[in-house]
Amino acid sequence: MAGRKPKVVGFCCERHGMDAAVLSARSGKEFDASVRLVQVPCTGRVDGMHILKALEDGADCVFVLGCLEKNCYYDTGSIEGRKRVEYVKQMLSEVGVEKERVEMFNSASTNAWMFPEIVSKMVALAKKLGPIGGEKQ
Amino acid sequence: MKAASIQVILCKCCTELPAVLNIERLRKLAEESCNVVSVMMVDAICDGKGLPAVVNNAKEAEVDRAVILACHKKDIDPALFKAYRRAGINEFMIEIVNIREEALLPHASEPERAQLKAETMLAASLARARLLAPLEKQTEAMKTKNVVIIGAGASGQAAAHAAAKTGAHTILIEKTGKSLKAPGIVMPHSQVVGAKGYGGNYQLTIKAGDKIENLDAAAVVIATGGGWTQLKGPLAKAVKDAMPLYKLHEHLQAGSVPKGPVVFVDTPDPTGKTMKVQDYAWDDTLETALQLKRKARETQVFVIFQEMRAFGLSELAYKEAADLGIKFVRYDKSAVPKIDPKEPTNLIVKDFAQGDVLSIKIGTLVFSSIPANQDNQAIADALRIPMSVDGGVRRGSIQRWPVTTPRPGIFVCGSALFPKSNEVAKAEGEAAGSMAGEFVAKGEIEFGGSVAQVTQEKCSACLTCIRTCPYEAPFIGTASKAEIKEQLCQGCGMCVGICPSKAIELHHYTDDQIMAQARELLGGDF
Amino acid sequence: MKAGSNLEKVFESGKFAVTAEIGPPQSANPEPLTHHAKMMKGSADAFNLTDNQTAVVRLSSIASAVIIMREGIEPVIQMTCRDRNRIALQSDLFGAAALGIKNVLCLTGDHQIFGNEKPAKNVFDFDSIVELQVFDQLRREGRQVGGEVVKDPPRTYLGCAENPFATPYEYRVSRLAKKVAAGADFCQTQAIFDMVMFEKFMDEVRSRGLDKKIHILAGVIPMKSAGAARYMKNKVPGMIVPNEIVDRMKNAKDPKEEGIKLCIEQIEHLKTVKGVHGVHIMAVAWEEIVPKIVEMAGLLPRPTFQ
Amino acid sequence: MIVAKRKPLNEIAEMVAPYKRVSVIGCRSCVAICLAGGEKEVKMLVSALKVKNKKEGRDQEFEALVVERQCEKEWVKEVEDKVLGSDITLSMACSLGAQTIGDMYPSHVTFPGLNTGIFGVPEEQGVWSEKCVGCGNCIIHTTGGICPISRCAKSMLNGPCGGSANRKCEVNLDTDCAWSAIYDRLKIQNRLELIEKVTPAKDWSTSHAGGRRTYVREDAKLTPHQKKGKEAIQ
Repeated sequence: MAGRKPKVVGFCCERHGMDAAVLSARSGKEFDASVRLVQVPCTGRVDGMHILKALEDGADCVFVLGCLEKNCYYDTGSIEGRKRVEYVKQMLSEVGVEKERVEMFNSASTNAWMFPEIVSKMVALAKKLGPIGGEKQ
Repeated sequence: MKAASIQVILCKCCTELPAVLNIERLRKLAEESCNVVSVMMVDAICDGKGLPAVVNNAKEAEVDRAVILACHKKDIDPALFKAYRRAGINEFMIEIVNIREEALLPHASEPERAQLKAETMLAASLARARLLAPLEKQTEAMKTKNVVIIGAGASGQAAAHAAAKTGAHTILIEKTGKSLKAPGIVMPHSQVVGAKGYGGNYQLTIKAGDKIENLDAAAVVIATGGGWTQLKGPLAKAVKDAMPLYKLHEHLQAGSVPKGPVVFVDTPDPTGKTMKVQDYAWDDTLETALQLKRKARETQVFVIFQEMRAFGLSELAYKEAADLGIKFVRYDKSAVPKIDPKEPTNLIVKDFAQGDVLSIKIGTLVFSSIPANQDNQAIADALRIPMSVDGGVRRGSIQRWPVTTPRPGIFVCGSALFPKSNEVAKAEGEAAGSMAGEFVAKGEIEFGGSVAQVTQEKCSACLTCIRTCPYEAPFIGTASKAEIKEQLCQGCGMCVGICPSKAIELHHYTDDQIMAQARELLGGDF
Repeated sequence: MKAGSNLEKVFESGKFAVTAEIGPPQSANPEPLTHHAKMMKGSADAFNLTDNQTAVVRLSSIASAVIIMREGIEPVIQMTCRDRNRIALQSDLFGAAALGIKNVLCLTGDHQIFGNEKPAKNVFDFDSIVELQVFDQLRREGRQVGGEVVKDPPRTYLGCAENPFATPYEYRVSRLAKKVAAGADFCQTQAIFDMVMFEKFMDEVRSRGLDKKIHILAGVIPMKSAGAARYMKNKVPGMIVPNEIVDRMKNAKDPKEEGIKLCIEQIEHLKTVKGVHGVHIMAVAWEEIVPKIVEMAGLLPRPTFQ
Repeated sequence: MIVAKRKPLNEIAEMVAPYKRVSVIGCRSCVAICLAGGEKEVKMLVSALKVKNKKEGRDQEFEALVVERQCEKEWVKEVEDKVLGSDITLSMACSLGAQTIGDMYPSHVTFPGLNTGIFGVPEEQGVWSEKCVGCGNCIIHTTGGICPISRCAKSMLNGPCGGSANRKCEVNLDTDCAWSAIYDRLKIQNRLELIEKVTPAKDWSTSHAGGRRTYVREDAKLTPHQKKGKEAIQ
């Protein structure tokens, strides 16, 4: 299936994460349309289950985008988010799925260039790795 | 349960949306979707003109929720939610979809993909909207109109004046016994040692002299300021007679000029990890360097820094500095300035911009910075607010709320955040004081809405939520199960994400809502 | 005389005793044991055979003892609690005594994590002090720990080990006192490099009168290189090697010679410490150096008894 | 409480691979609290296994369930239909839960999803340390309230051994030496005389060494008459 487009899900915190995405769009930056954003109040809200479920439901890659750890709106939220992502990565490596498919990022809301970089990194990875279990769905 | 009946609003964003997307296709998709009873197009939801028609339409169609394809939710006028409320639609039943910044703008060069993505986003938000539930916020009256200001320095006094203007009772808590004039009450020799409660109704424990007193506070302003320091690290060993900026300032005022060349460094500890370049350093370093150079043209002046940040119009000083021949050398953290091993009176700096390694003879070394107040940690602990790595108080958001903390009702200003000049500190004090005053003027606190809730039957009382929450909202209730104190809950959902028994749900961001949206988004092929 | 071993006789005669360590081979070949026995014969009063030291599987200490006895030298066998419960320990004590082994050193034993059979299940039914107490009761009263009366109890000279350099330091002498109370006749110490600390330990030993109740063999290790010194300093828990010693080894032209010299100096020093009744030389993987050290330390000839 | 941790997922996947319908049952007691087998872990495990199957093209059905206390028959009974309706049950409780299901439904295959480890104390969030081995004869009143059987690598009764350096255990340098801790505790309690005397050989017959143990509380046991009444009601 040559025409298959990658599918990337991004769980973005309502604070710096989503603001960084919005700012980059407003600054005229383009990024790949493959990314699907799901807003959560804080990356600490992200449950490993959400990430795994997204992979189950057809995501090639999932990223979580939160505030900078030293400047998280909810104090320790993005640290919690990182730990959740790390645990999912561990689970994925245990089941033999590329753990790089899941990644945590942090960005300041004032940073307009970071979000497109995250998207292009994850989309490139999704293209490289292809869908989980090959192209049949 | 009654089936959802959804109103879909398509905002054209003036002409932006139709320029890229096929709005008719979106309309058709919306109309054909389950539970959608009404679809409306508006020119621009943000100008408020279309609002009455939208709300009337919602009433007529008897919808109980709405999905609005527009832009960033934070930029939607609160009037929209108020108007819907009048029409009997709860604000938590309104789903704003950011079609503009998530599909329209970033994918404008691929209109077909943008279109498919927008359609998928519509489907996903409908899926999420079907799972929404109305949430009522509650209120609690504030017991007092007290705004307690900790620290009676420049920012604290400014805060007191500003807060008093709004009609709040101000109480200034000052550690020292210095006499000052400020509105309201001044408590000298006092410190905050403990706090209970939440924004609107705090109970502070104050140590006044030897006595411990309780003080109700509706809002608190932290204005603890900063203090001076000595040169630190390897430079301190090598340079014995370095002086802090304010000393040099005093010398200049008294008419004496220090031995040249004069080298200004931006921090008392270039090798240190916690000290960062401060506003203070910049405004006042520049100003002092200029004063020096104006007075003694022949004296060589170097300013060595990592990051330059002059406040507002102070930036104009760069030009004069350049004209007068002040040399600026930017260094990088990886190559901090150090004493020349061959020539102990010289400082070696690698110019980050040019790549040259300079050896500058030191006549006088002047360092500038104020470390955070040592009391900040104790106050942050008492009020349970986060600290920054520099030892300052952490603020809510640098753009949106520069003088708030993540805890409602607690404001912060001046050098308590990080060292800064008197003028900036005063301006921040005013801002924090009036915000605190306005907060208190409301007379009641609003809480609830998107907060966490425990399903007690599932709770294992494992204490994980209690240990994880930064706001101390979860507690073990009388049934020996976890409960959430809604007034304290900030709705971050950290407890929800970590609960091993899945006994906690965050209203408005439930697992089902999050996963339904993600699933639907993955359904689209674009 | 409790057991009538050569070691016991040396101690009783008041002479300064010398023992040396022999590590049994990691195989079924008795040859290395015979070789070491022949080489070291006459250099020490008894030879200590380790019991699967550092939990590395080796030829058993009892069998090793029998092999070196054939060469006419006296063994001290180590018996650890790691691999044997009370049934096996008492049984082995009977067996050792029946084979003519008179000296037994009671040890808790190194944990298997350090050895070459890490997944092993350990026993630790006893610790060294309980082992001493049970063995002492067996030889004195002819009664097993379970109460069974033994007709021909073993006559064994009982030893223990103590490390003055393990924490809590202030408790180490008390622990030695417990071993004395449990029935230990002699004690081998951990290798001593920090003489100041050891002397402090011995001061307390003497002030509690323990030097009158137990014969202390001070442990010494001749080092071949600075690396060995550093290893012991940094990697062996409960071992203290002062920096001067590491530096001395590092700066030496001929580290081996320096190691020998240092060891001899240490023995000379230990001879002067009141309450020390002998030395135990642990020349791990350098057994051939023992005769030279003993000779150069002026400890030859070793006494003989009829 | 009992502290367990999840088996590596590849090991679990291999165990359940031959079966089509898998019921995964967690427990809301100890293993939920130690973050190993509560509802969250069960759901994540199922999801991870589904991702694996997706990758490998295997078709398996999973049902995520959780009971209040899997070591008790009455609670397990609540999910009986689901257990028996599956080809295999993966227990995400401690071994006691897995064995309860196994004993209740002998012809149904039940596998352990967790490795049951220790009787542990949560030292801080995410850290549990062993402080009891269930020897059946507690002596901590003589050791300053610190159990040497579980907290000393060699279960010494007269410690510390010669490997105690800086009050740490030689077996794991991050672990405090139990006997150094006992010494310190008794010292502040002014009860050092307790470890001046030799503690004699321990009677291990009350531990697992004495054979499988059953604790009975006679007055709490139901009489045959009472049991009969219960059965009649059910």
